[in-house]
Amino acid sequence: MKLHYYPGCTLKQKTTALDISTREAMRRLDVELVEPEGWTCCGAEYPLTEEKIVGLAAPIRTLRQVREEGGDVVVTTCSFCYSVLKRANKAIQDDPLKHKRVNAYLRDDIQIDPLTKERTTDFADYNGEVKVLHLLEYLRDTVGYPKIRERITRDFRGLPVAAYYGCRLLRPQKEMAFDEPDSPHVFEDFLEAVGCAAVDYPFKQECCGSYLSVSLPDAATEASYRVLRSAKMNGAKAITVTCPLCFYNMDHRQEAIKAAYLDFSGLPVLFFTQILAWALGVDKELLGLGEHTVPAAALFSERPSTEVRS
Amino acid sequence: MTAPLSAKNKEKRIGLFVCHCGVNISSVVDVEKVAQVLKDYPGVTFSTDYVYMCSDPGQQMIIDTIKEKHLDGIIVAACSPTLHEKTFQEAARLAGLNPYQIEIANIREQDSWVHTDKEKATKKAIKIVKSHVAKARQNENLDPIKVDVTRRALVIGGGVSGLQAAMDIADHGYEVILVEKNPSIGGKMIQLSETFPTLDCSQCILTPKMVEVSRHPRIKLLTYHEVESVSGFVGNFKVRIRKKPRYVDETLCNLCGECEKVCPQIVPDEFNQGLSFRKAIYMPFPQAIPGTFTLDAEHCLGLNPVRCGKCKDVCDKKAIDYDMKETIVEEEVGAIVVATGFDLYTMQALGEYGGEKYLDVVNGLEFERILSASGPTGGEVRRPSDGKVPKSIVFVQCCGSRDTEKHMPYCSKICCMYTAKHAMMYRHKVPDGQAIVFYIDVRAGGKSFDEFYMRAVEEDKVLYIRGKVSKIFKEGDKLIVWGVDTLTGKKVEVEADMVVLAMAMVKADGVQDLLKKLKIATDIHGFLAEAHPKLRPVESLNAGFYLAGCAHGPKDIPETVAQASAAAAKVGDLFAQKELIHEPTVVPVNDELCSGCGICITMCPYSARTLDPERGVVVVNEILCEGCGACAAACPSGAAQQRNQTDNQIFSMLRAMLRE
Amino acid sequence: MRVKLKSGPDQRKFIARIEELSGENVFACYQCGRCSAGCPMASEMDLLPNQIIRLVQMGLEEEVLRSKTLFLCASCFTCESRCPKGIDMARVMEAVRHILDPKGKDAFGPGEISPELAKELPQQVMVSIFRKFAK
Amino acid sequence: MFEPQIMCFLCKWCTSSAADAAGTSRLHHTPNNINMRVMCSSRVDPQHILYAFKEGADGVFLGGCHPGDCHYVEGNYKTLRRITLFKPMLRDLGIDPKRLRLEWISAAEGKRYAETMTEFTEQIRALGPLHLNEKALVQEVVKDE
Repeated sequence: MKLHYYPGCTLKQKTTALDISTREAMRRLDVELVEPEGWTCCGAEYPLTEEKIVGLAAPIRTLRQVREEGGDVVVTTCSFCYSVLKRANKAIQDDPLKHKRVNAYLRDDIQIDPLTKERTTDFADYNGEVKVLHLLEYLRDTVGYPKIRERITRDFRGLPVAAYYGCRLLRPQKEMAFDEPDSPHVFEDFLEAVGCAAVDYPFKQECCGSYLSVSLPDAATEASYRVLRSAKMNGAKAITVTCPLCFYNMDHRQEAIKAAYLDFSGLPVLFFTQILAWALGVDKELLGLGEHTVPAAALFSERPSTEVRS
Repeated sequence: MTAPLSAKNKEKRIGLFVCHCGVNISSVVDVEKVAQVLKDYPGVTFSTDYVYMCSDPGQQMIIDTIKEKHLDGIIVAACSPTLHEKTFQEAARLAGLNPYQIEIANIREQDSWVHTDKEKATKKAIKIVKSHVAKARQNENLDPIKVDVTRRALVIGGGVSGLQAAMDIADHGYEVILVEKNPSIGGKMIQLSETFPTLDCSQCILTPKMVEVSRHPRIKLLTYHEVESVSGFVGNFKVRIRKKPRYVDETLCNLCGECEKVCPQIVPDEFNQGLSFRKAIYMPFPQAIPGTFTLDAEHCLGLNPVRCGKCKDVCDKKAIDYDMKETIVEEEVGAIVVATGFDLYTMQALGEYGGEKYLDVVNGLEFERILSASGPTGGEVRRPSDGKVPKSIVFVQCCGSRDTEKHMPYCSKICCMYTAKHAMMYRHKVPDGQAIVFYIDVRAGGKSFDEFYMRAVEEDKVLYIRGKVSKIFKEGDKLIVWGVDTLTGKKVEVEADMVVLAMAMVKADGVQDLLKKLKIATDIHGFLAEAHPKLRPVESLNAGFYLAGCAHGPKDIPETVAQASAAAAKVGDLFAQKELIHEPTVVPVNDELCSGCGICITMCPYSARTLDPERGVVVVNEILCEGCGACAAACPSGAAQQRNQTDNQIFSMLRAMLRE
Repeated sequence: MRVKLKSGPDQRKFIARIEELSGENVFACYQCGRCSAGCPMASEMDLLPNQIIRLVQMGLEEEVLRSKTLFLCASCFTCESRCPKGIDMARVMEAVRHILDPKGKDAFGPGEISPELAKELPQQVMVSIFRKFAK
Repeated sequence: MFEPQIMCFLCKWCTSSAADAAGTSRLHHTPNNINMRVMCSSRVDPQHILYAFKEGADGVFLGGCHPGDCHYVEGNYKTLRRITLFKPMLRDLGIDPKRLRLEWISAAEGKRYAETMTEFTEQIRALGPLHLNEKALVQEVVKDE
């Protein structure tokens, strides 16, 4: 079956590993991912003031394109994209003023016919018809973890992995939470379904430093260190993320972390889709493991170490 | 629809009195205009306005005018009828006018207080008053129906509030039936260690009361019983009470305890909040009343000698009977005191504090058990996970309270004080331990409360940090607490051995089913609603029901006891009356119009209406009729008409309100 | 230093503007401090989040606008998820930054990223920080 | 602006108490409603509602206790059944059933009462005047006035 998929800008440039592994994994689950024609960057940050309505135009334009192509669901993997798309969609549904103004901005936009590539400018108002789902949500509710368990061809043999939710996946709780907001388990359930042992640790929802990585690198280093340390202390052999920025802060920053905190000895950072893809039998070469700063390839071995599921 | 208009025969002389209520009404509603406009309205003989109608001069004016102008109906346009209807009815009675000729037009709560536009509010007031004139023109003189009172009371709940209420009512000289769902009376108070602000031992002060209640000649104690249903009305309730099988004959059990020794089933002990274990056959605590073992069928291997039967075998007294069945007890009472208590909000609701995950994060009641000499640790402060003496304890206040967003918006009132007590007790028992309290505000408004709190701070060196905790998690065998001190503006982190969460007080588990059976009103949090928040704090809106203790809202022990005594006094008031008055605004049947179709019989929830087979018409038991009017609305012929709210009166009111 | 509390139209306008932009009732805050207690960046801040909202309540515009805190907020919404009064502190922060915008230069602009670093950074981090901290 | 007339039948135990509570808390709302206190929402006969429309009401509101909370055991269920059956009849008579609204508002919900009043007024304002008193579709029911 076909499913609309919004990769977002980072996945096309710097973090292709997330994009490739997502596609490969979903193909094994009989889902063909389709990108909406002419999608653009979502803006990365949902505008938090009532007056920055123009920031909603980009995500809404993409969602409208999904609707024009007959899609009623769009999935994303990047937490930032997910947050912006879902919140913008909700704003259009709930706030008549935003609905009116964003649709007014976009009315004269250019529409591209997917078949003929013909361009038109006649648009019906977008009313929030498309449902925005995170891939984890889609795997849980639509595919179903039992089905994933059936399709698995490789066994992680209970590799202890920490699930990292970060900031945007479930917050703000009022709008975003698709799981128990203060004690979530959707990510852990996913890890268990693919044969890993989910590690419970208290920092799974703490911030990694986010965009302060650029303006205040030391603060981001410390924030990422705290998360990694907590995961490691609780026995994790790897940490999984959904977001390219979390990945950057935790993976690319590990040299800096090791330099600043001598007790820290490193922890591989994985995308959840890499784990899924490998478990479903995707070739290791297709997981984009070359993008990792902290070597992670050893975790994907046909005969994983001595870890045995208890 | 076509009921005869008895009042039509002779035009009434109606007086209108418009109240300013100081400026409460007159600042928004032009009261003079209202009185002026209504002067010429059909039926109105006299119309005036006055600054306070409810004042003595105001009432005297009404009395004098009724006499002078020979009024046979009056309208008082003032506040809600729930406040002063009785006042003005009494004034009318003094003037020789039937109290049912009084109409209250509510132009304060439902007009001047909710509107700002003077012109519109005045117009609305005029419409409201006119409708009452239209109704008053057709009001009849009515006499109250008199009913006998059953002078026995039912008290539901055997905690301190129920015990106090039962004792006081019994001491007034009336019989009391005290129903408790648990195997023993004592409630939550028996689980507490010491009580603030005096630090006297909770068990030591409660057990004498328990014994006294159990020995009182006028109190019938029904433990392990639950109220099944209540019917009837104030003064004349019929109650069905379900006796749960205890499987132990309490008159035979001599507390030898042999059964407990042989029982193979181990169950978390409710009395110790699950911090220790009991057997399936058990006595809740040593001072339990009645003093008998109880067999918990849910955890027993099967009440079957073939499967186990060990306890039965060792019982010399032959007190154990596996074939005991549920039975129903029926009682007649005149008043019901509801003292069903409270529960603590579940720690599961606050995932960020880890109460469900970490054994050493406990709630206030669990910590009471840890402090208590009769508790699982014999009164030594030891933490549940490994039995070590904690060297630092963090106390977090307002856990689930004062949170409008996800939890309870109200203040649970007692947590500030019991937290101070907890911290103080801990410092007494572990002198080298550190006690840290995170608070938002310390509310110590009771007698000697602030002194107690200051004692914790000054003498026991409890560190109070003003700020709420964001997160608690475990690292090694320490609990890391992330808080803030808003006074210095510093984010703080504490490594604690144990954390005590002052969880919000919420309605008792499962109490809503009982309250539904009683048909008594609650607030949105499930606490019992009082008849008036200031002036009738211990009565329910539903006549004959009285409230005591935390079932009504968070309270400390002295307040609970005071409220229980007040409720008992109110029951005494009721029982001191020779007879009760039943409202005469019931729905009788006009024999000439009734076809005997019986539709109204199916409508009546009180079985007040029956068909007279000989005459083929419906007859009404006016004592049973509560006057809801459902039958009147359903009657196809108009034979059922509610007294002083007939269909014609409603139509006239609608016309007066809407026509002009 | 003693702060003089004023209640003139300027103060009221500032508070009203914050409430209008953020869509939050700043007076709902009763200063429990839970936002600060959970804030991952609190240790870097000159004013804690609860102090920012307190200063807004008091109408002390200048003190709020010169705080470094505004550019330390990572919009991680931990405060939002903890606030017992349902205030989204991240929105209040953004509202203050919004007011600040026309008054000065970028708090963090594209000029501050070297070409080498730009090659390495994921796109989303640059887009998001400019959205937050640049004019 | 069109100022509709809203006729409200409020049960004494819940919604009328909520209206009093709204007053005590000074929760301002639109002044278009006029309240009649009845003992129970089940006292209201559909004929009363029709009569209200006929006499000039643009909207009719019925307020009772929440399901399970009725002071008279189950009066509100009777009301619910009646109103559900009555709405299609209203449509047949040419009255938009949206002009009749039934809500459960408990004595504790003063705020909801005030909000509901304003909301219902706006809703009726949007529907426009009914003018049934001019059209006189309903027969006179009180003959001797």
